[in-house]
Amino acid sequence: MTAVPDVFHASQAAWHGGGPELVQLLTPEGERVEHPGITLDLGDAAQEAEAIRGFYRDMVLTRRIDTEATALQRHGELGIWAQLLGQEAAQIGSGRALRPQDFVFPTYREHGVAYCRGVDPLDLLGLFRGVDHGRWDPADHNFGLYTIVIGAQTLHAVGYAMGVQRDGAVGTGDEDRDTAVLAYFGDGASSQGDVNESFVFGASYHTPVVFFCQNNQWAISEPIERQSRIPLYQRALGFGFPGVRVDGNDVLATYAVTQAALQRAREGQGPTFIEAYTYRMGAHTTTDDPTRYRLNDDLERWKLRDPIERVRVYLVRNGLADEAFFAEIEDEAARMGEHLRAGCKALGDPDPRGIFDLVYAEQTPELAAQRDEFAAYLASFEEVAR
Amino acid sequence: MTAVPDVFHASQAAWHGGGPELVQLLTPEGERVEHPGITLDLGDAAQEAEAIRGFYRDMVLTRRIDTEATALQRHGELGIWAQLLGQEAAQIGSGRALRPQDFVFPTYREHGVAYCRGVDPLDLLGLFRGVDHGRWDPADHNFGLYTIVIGAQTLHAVGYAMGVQRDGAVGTGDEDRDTAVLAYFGDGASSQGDVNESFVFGASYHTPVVFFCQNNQWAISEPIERQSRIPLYQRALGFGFPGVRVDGNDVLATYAVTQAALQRAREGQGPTFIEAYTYRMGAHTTTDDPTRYRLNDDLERWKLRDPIERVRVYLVRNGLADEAFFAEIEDEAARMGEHLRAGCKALGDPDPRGIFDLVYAEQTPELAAQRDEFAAYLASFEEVAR
Amino acid sequence: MSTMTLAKALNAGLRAAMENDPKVLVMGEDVGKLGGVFRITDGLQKDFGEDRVIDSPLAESGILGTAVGMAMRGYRPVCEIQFDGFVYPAYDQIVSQVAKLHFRSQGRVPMPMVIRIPFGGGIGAVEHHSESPEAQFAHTPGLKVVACSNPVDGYWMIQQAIASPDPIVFLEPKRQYHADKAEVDTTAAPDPLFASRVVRSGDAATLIAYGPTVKTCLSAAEAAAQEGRELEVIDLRTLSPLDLDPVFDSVRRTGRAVVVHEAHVNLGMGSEVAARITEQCFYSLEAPVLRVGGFDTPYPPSRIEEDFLPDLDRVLDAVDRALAY
Amino acid sequence: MSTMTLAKALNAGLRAAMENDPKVLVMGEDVGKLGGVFRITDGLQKDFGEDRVIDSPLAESGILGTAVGMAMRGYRPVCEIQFDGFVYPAYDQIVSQVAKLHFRSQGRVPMPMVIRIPFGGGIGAVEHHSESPEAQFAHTPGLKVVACSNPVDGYWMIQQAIASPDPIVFLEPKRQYHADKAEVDTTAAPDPLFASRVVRSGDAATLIAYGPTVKTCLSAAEAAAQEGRELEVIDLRTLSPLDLDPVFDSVRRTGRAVVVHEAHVNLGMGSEVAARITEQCFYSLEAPVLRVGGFDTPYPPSRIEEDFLPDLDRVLDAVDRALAY
Ligand SMILES: Cc1ncc(C[n+]2csc(CCOP(=O)(O)OP(=O)(O)O)c2C)c(N)n1
Ligand SMILES: Cc1ncc(C[n+]2csc(CCOP(=O)(O)OP(=O)(O)O)c2C)c(N)n1
Ligand SMILES: [Mg+2]
Ligand SMILES: [Mg+2]
Repeated sequence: MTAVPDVFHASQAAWHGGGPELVQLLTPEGERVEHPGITLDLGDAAQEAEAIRGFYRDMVLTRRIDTEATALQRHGELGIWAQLLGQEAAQIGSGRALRPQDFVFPTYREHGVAYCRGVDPLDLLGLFRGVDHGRWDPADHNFGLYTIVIGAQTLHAVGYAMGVQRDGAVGTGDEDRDTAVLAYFGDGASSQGDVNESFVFGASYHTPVVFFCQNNQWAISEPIERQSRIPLYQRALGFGFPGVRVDGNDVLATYAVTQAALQRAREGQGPTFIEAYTYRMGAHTTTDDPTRYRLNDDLERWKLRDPIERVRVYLVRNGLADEAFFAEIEDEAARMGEHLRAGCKALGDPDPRGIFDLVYAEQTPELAAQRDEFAAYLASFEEVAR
Repeated sequence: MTAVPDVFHASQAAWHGGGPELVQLLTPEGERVEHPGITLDLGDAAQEAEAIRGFYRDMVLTRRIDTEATALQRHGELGIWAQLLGQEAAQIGSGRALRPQDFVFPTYREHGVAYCRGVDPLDLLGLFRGVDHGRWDPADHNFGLYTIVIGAQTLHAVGYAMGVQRDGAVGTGDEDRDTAVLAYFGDGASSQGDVNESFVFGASYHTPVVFFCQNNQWAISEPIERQSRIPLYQRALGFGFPGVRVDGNDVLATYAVTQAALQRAREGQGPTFIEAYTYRMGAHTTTDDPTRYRLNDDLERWKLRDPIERVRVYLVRNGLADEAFFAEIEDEAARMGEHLRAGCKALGDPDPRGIFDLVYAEQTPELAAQRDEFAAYLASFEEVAR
Repeated sequence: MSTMTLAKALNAGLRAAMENDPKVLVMGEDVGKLGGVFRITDGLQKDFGEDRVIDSPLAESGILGTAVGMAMRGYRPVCEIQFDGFVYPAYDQIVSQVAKLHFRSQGRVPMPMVIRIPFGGGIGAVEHHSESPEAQFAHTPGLKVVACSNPVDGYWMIQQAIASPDPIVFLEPKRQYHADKAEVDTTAAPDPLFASRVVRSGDAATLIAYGPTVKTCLSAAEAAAQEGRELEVIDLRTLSPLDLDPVFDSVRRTGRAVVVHEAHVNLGMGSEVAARITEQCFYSLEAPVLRVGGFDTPYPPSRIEEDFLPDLDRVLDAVDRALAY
Repeated sequence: MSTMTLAKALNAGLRAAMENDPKVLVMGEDVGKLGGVFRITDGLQKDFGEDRVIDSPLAESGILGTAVGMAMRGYRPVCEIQFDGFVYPAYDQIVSQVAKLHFRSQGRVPMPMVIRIPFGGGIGAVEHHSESPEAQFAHTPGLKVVACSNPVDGYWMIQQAIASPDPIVFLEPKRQYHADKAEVDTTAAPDPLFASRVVRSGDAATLIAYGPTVKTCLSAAEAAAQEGRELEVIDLRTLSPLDLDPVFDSVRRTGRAVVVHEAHVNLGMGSEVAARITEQCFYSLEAPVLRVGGFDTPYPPSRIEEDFLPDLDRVLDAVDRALAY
């Protein structure tokens, strides 16, 4: 066999093991550590403690939303639910780094981010219950509707960011004006043409967008290795913008990295790719059966890296939270559960006659006629019933 | 403004200016130079001289095919022609690195590669004349039909390479069996979802494929900067396989790099991305008017890097070719011209009745009926005419 | 002889095809260990290995595009699209490459390939999981399109489709996967693939259906029979090419026809079937061919999908309207 | 008042729309300095700048996907697809996102967007440059689809489409771009966008066309007139929604109709138009609605495209057949 010329190995060497290490600021054991080049900026010590307690609270509530919705699905109140168990830190850390004017493009699993954006978690249930395709107003929360077609939303994010540029809302130095766009997607999505095109467009126009990939190691039954043989964050380098791998189970690191990336975007420094290294502790959705394709070992290992537990340990060990604090959050979570249980059952079916009016902004005579025919058809049954 | 944490700069540094330099073995002035890690393996000195004379001849003939076809278009014999002027070295260097069993997936501009694969250049004209969509048998030449939809063929190449793997024709060490697949595409194509998906699949399955990108600096009127802000070969690094930038106007370097990449593929070492850095000296096609979007300066600069001239200078300066050699090639080129001119005019229109039989391998009753109706319809005119 | 659901029948058919021809490959998202989200490829990877049952990266264009290359290398790929609504990222490869390569190459590059798509609604799913994209493929020359409606056809048609030298979009009514069981005689000679079939005889009107609506129409015919009205029901089975001779025969006897599908009525298969019936049976028609289908709105939230989908009542309503002419 | 080709009229219409509304953006491959391969956007980048006339990377899904985001940010993107055959890589974004966002969001996310597609054949081009993809878009709820056929409509319809709050697939008959000139009165009030139009009156039969075949049908009517037969010609202009009242009126008078388009006949617009005419004018029809269109083969090599495309003779042949009933 011909010897392989070195030039290939040289370029391979550039990525093998290259690039920055996993960014971590809080270990699974709850110890604060530092990472070169990354600062956690949460104000003075008191403010920082307050913020971390806030993250803790957010994560606990997010987990409750998730377990409650899972239970509602088991009870037949939802058709399906996409669980986020294990991804609370990735979502809260990134979601809390946003400013109000920033805009978010989620997948179907960003319940924690939705919560950060002020979307009533109850409103998330409509889609999974089958009473709507998304019931919150994106403009009210700067939080787009859930996108089910894998990866499609990443292009929307870049386009939105192009609009932001045209509005002159980048790099002005005005904190309340400069706007970043945050696009969520999964490790599986990284294989889609659309996602890679979003990198091309994002880089080409130097848009204020942050690509936030929750690498939860699985795309339904397929492990990350099927999508990429190298760490995903390195994908960005080939498109000409930075990629960072952060411990997605570390809410502090995720917050710090996302905050910095969003700030780069707002300042006009272009896109950043963040790979939040995490794990999908639950099934893909409530209809999935992960025992068919993965071993329990992995799950057990990842349990030790629980995103919530490490913050609790940190707070307790450093005397930053007392029993009352935790009890209060438990109460709050219980109220959230109650809110969801009661609210979900009250989410009524839409009037089927209504669908005809939602297709276009300007109704067509054809659809209006179809609506009338259908209404008459329904009425004929009602007459019979009477 | 917040200071940008170093972690981003660190990862940016990994690609800015990084990676191997442009691989060149023959300068525009015709001087042989070396590049670390790359060996030109063309046998002993006499064999090497013979091979380089062969490359010269191939390039001259390829250019003649191109100018002749351009002229035929001007004379109305072709509807359109996609010129390769300036890209002769990229195509001959890579095309000559192939073994018979290797398979090639071209775009619409690989006339030089087609010639290397033994496709009669006349057969290339049918598509541009409008008498067929491609008239050579891919299986006869291991050279696929031209693909017009930008990027689509790169996925075909990866799939074909997956077939090669399943046939056990990779990494056996048998020279005549181990098979590589060569996928051509342009700089513009690098933005297409399909091309990036082909990188994902190619890397995921570790397929014996070489991605050969002719970066001719333009995608119709759009300069390379619109597609990528960093050198294109670096795209590969983000997908986990090596990328190399070679002087695409240097037939020796292109040959050496492609040969090595194909060998890696055959040995089972997976994909390689080659960026052949070259320039489209002509218009995009004969219907294009490049004066609308680019300056003459560039063209002038690139003229100095002509792929053919540098080989002529090298041969002459080193006494490897005499006047008779050049004269003979001129003759051969003239015969090629004659072949194309005479042959093109003889390429007759297909029988329109025939199209119905080409749609499926197994004809459908519907189409057979449509064919009969159409034939009867045509016959009715003939009757009238009689 | 064994009793199977449609899902099991398809699984058995795939298995038989893979046993008969080592060139048959199965590819798609989650088709390996998981056996597909509907378990249609259950156990195949275990028995035929990862080289023949290939979990793909998450990219539909990639699945179809690489399948083209495999077919060019002599393989017979069977691609699974996870849900109907996710076939669109692969649309370009399907309509511009898969459909055109035989024609482009003047028959030199055959494209034996099956694109399996679980289609239709009624399973309470979220958006994009209940689409009926068949008309778009049937409109594309170079593709053939078939739809199975029951376990026996599932078992045979998938094998026939795989054996076919042409690319076939193979539609599976996902709502039926685990519904009714049927006796599948795996030795009996099957009906031809590209043939429609009269599944119930009648004289009052002709119901034309395929995939999931065959069952709907059979129930409608059942109900009508109780009121003394015999409806003929035809399962089209093949959507491209269409095999309408049995339909024309029927309509010439009944004088009335109703086409029923889940796809949007506007430019759905029903429009073509109606146009052809009218061309061929003009003087036999007592009423225009009526069409019952999904409304011309996007697929609605699942809680009201049964209002959107044609059901027994809407079919009978159309029959009444046809008879009123 | 000035005399313009269709290409110039579209250019002028785009310019007017951009002048009237600063939110209007033009995006596509080569739309900037080059002015598009057909020069429809000629000079726009020079006058409106690179921020409003945007050369995109070579990726159609990227163009449409980013346009969705721009629309969400309050812009009105006008996307150019370079040739009909290259719209398919963007198909998923168009049918699953552009078409569905208004519905998905219960009207909260409007999607004002125009997707300009030069369509149809007859220009001697290579494969993929002569397609007629309209039926696929018309089958998709949430999209509106219009086709212009002459300079006056080109000038006005593009502006009306841009002003519309809904996503519109805007089809331009590329063969006509530089063909006939017409007087365009840029001050006169235009016809509504979603209205079909009788372009020639007659009583013997009704010809129904849009885009490139309007001219074909007018020539056919001209020829028929010379033989003493007056054909009514209707330019549909809007394909979704269809505006068929003028067609029904006409067919009720003529009793015969022929639909003519370049798209494949099978499941082309003609099938829907035929089905609806039959439903609405059943007792007036003296013959089935006949359809003339591209054959059900892929688009052939250009040297024989005129055999594939409907021409005057094939239209008149169909009229003869309709009259023979
Ligand atoms: C285009 C498309 N193809 C297939 C699917 C079906 N599907 C839904 S989720 C999923 C896996 C996604 O994996 P990943 O991107 O890692 O996100 P995760 O679910 O892990 O959050 C698949 C294949 C889809 N929704 N869209
Ligand atoms: C999907 C698709 N979109 C658009 C086109 C029209 N088109 C033909 S060639 C071309 C530019 C291609 O540029 P590049 O990839 O750099 O190849 P080059 O022509 O320079 O060899 C474009 C946009 C096409 N053929 N296919
Ligand atoms: Mg995942
Ligand atoms: Mg180029």
